[in-house]
Amino acid sequence: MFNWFHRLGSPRTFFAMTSSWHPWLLGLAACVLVGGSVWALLYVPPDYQQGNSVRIMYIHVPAAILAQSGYMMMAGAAIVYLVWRIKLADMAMAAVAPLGASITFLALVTGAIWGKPTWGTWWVWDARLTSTLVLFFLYVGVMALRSAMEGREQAGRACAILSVVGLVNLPIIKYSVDWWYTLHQPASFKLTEKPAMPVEMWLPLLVMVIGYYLFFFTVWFMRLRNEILVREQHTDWVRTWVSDR
Amino acid sequence: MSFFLSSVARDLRVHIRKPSEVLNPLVFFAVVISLFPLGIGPSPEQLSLVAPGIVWVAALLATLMSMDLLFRSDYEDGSLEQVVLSGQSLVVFTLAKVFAHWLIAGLPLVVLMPVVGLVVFLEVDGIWTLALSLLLVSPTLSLVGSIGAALTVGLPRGGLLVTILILPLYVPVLILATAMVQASVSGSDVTGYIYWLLALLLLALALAPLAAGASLQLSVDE
Amino acid sequence: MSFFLSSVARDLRVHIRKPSEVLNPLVFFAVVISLFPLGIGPSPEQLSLVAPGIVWVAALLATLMSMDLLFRSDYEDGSLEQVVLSGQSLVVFTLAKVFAHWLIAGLPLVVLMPVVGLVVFLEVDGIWTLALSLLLVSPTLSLVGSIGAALTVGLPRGGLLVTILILPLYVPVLILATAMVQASVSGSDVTGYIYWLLALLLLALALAPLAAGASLQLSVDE
Amino acid sequence: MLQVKELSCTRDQRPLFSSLSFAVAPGELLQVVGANGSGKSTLLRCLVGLYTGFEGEIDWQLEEAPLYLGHRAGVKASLTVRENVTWLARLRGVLLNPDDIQRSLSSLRLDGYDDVPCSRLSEGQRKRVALAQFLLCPNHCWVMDEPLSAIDNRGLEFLTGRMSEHLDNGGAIILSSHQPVPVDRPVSSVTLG
Amino acid sequence: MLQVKELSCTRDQRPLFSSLSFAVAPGELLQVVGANGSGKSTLLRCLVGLYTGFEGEIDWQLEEAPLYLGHRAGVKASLTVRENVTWLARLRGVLLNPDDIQRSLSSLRLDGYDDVPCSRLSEGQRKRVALAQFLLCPNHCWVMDEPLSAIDNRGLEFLTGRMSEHLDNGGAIILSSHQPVPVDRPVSSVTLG
Ligand code: HEM
Ligand SMILES: Nc1ncnc2c1ncn2[C@@H]1O[C@H](COP(=O)(O)OP(=O)(O)OP(=O)(O)O)[C@@H](O)[C@H]1O
Ligand SMILES: Nc1ncnc2c1ncn2[C@@H]1O[C@H](COP(=O)(O)OP(=O)(O)OP(=O)(O)O)[C@@H](O)[C@H]1O
Ligand SMILES: [Mg+2]
Ligand SMILES: [Mg+2]
Repeated sequence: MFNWFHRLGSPRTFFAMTSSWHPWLLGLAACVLVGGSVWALLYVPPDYQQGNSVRIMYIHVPAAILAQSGYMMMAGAAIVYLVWRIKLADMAMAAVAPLGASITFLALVTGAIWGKPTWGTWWVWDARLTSTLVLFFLYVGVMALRSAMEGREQAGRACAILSVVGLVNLPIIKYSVDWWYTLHQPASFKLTEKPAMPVEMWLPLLVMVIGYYLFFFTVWFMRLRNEILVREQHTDWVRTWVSDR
Repeated sequence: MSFFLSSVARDLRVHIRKPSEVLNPLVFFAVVISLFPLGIGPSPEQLSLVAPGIVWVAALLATLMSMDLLFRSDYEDGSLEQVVLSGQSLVVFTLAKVFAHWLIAGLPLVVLMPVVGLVVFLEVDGIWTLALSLLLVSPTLSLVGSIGAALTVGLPRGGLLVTILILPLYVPVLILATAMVQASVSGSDVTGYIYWLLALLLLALALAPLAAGASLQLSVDE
Repeated sequence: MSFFLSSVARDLRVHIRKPSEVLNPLVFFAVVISLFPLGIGPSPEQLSLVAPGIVWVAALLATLMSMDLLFRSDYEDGSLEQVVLSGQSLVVFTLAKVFAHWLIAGLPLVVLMPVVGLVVFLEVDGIWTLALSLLLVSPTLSLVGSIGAALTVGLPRGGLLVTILILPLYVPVLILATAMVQASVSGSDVTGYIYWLLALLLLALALAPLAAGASLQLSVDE
Repeated sequence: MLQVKELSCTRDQRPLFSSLSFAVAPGELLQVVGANGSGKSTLLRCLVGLYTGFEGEIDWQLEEAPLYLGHRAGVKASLTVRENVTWLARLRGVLLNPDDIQRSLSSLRLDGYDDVPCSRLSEGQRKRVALAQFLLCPNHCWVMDEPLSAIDNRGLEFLTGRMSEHLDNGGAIILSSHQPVPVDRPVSSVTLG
Repeated sequence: MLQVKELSCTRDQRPLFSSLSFAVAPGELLQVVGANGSGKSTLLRCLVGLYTGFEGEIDWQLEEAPLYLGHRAGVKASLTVRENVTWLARLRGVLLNPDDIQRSLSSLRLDGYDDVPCSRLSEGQRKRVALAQFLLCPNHCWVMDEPLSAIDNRGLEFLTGRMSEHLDNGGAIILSSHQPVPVDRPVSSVTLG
């Protein structure tokens, strides 16, 4: 079992084993996303309060959920890398950081766009918003560190340490921000915890969330393969792979 | 233990040789704080409303700014290599450096605090709580900051990067500490906050030197 | 002129080699600004009161932090000696370095400003004036900052010292600029302020490179 | 004392050395020679454990870590000569008494500089401060990267004298140098590049 | 080319040299010798004008400032080899064409490193980058502080060859070095300390 794990951990084996995956992944993600979007944009009835602006939810909520999952993936890869020194984990980490940051940024932007019609302002210092912003800064920190250390063999391990430290801190941040918000000011705007949505609203949302996950995974996967090629560009197997194409 | 003590002594010597080392974070703190009345307008009511926040942010920045160079000179002149080779624990080394740094840059801030508080029109209760919270928090700040300093030690321009890496991690401390001051100004009980801040301090004490030590080990590997 | 251009090109190369060089002051700016609401509290009214102050202090700090290292690496690796010996004008050299630094670290701040303004609840009028005033002021900040960077270039830990030396010099700029924003929010005419800021910029352009150049000359004499 | 087997190292896609095997016995001086950029410093750093980007096996038959002097001397500019020496010894767990320090400083011709901060020393004087640890800490193996550069002729004589003594006492020395090392002991060498 | 009269210098209450007088004529190589800390670097810095804490008279009969290489090489770590060389020449008002650069880099055995940032070079390679300016900028006088340290033997041969050429063309060289400089021209020397 461990042997198999280790073999998969070799970038070359991984690359060879997965070379036929991505058309399938891409196709599946596209189907679910397009299907979900069509459903959400055309068939879901407008909200009685918010009207059509509620449809931003189908972009915003999955993005916000993925923003956090992305960090988990990054930190997970970081732990694997720190403990077992599997190079592939470092590449996975490098591949997921910009993606996670983009998704977080998307959540921030769509949230802000949604905020304008519903709250009348682009931004409030609400607990959830703030912790998403901090999450974004954490991603940016990891990326900034990697970019600053570019070309050093230790970049990966340094980023891994930082990601893990961030992971320890993330729940504390979330908790304290929640507390901060409730301490300072009665909630004038509230992101309801679990809105009592009708089924015809949350089912397409679920589809969209699944679609986002598939999409995220697919892009991550392609970036990972790309990263493998870049890092191993001077090895023989990459040279022959390139010349075979 | 003797390695800890001799490291602390060495660092204190390095710092104290230049009195400006001790004074700079203080002056930085004071200057940043005194810029605010200029930027905001001097009305006392407004100022005292925002005072704890401003004081806190200035303290975070002062810590980080002076933190940035914690390991830098040891890296550049090769002392760090020697420590790594000597087989002494990097965790102890980090602890010693952070402790010396805190004595030099953290503690004076705590002492300066009441004065600064008066200047920005905090009420007198608030000031003592402010000093107490700073006393509890500033070691945490130094400990967490040392991770950033260790991660960026080999990079040509660490300063800004450290800030970017570490400030987001300071969020919980900032929130708890300002909440504590506000609670004390409004007359509530602050014991809960004290426990919280202590818990954070212990967490930082346990984990930060590990992370910083591992990063230092990385930095000499070239 | 060709020396000016080649110096600018060299510096841009040094900076741009790492994209993080360009982004770091921006991220620093954003991180510092978002700390304030955490410290002060989220209420839009309070925040918009202190917003110009916060934005300004963050901009000053971002400039100064990145400024500190303006001449440092040239001093440490001996490039500065070579410039002094080559007989090229140190004033031109300073101008070139400041210009490159401003392109990399100052200009992006001006561009980021409107977004940041929204986040801390400045009114829309205020935001444009803020961006305009920052556009006028940021070269002045860089020029004046270069004096501090040049004075401290030979010292082991310049960072904080630069801040302390230079922040007081920034006071007039800060006062004028916030007054300008306040005036525009309250609907008054801001032309007068614009002239004033331009005058300060010209003054800095004329004097700062002279002072910085002279300090650089001193720093290699050892 | 040291067994190296099949050591290979590649930096930036440039192979530096490959399948390098050698051994160092007590009383032996091994000189690493090679052109600039051939990987001498890298090899020494691999040996002491400061660079881990290699393949192969390095086997020290020693309890303590060897003493190492690299291109960066490990001398802190803002501390005085005496403070630097004391600290370097302290790191190795050696507590010096003032007389020892005095003696070794004067044999390195640094007497009178005890309380001068190292930032005010000349290039060669700073190197001498770094070399003091070899005189002061008992250790079986010395790993030295160009120990003789920046040192004047009398200093060189003194140093090689101490090296011979160290070898006689059963110690080993691994060093890199562009010039021949004038010790009156047999010198084995590894050539890179 | 250079006339020095009654030069004296004291640092930290330590007299380094006093009433030093010498002259350097075209085609002459002057070697400054002395123990570590005797003031060689200080003297060279006085000569080129980088240190002004001296008394006496230094009279250059030249229009241009001499080329100088000190203990700090003036090589920027984050720029590539080619960028560094181009900039160093640019400073002297020399615009290089790529072929010249290529040629001098390969004679310094740095070919293949043109686009490598200098932070990834070895000690000796970095020194070679700093030495490139002497090959590329026409100048009557070279002032070099230990130009031969960290350079390997082939590099040393090459350098001394170029020095001889420079002297033949009527240039002058003032350098400090602990080892003898193997040029086949008469070498005059100033001894300090
Ligand atoms: C920049 C602004 C915003 C940010 C950063 C943000 C962030 C988030 C985050 C982090 C979540 C949690 C996702 C999860 O369950 O893990 C979320 C969920 C949600 N947000 Fe936003 N949000 C923003 C603006 C808005 C606005 C303006 C609205 C609508 C009025 C909104 C409505 C929702 C809803 C309905 C959910 C799903 C709640 C749930 O199922 O738990 N958000 N958002
Ligand atoms: N920055 C400085 N400040 C004060 N004194 C200095 C400084 N640099 C050197 N000195 C002192 O001046 C003297 C001469 O130093 P210098 O660097 O000129 O010696 P050197 O002959 O070049 O020696 P080396 O062979 O070691 O390079 C030394 O005694 C040193 O202590
Ligand atoms: N930090 C680094 N990152 C990447 N490559 C490096 C680094 N340091 C050195 N190298 C490369 O490794 C090779 C060997 O360098 P090393 O310093 O070991 O050479 P050396 O034999 O000690 O040379 P010298 O005689 O000049 O000191 C060089 O080609 C250099 O370009
Ligand atoms: Mg070397
Ligand atoms: Mg010298």
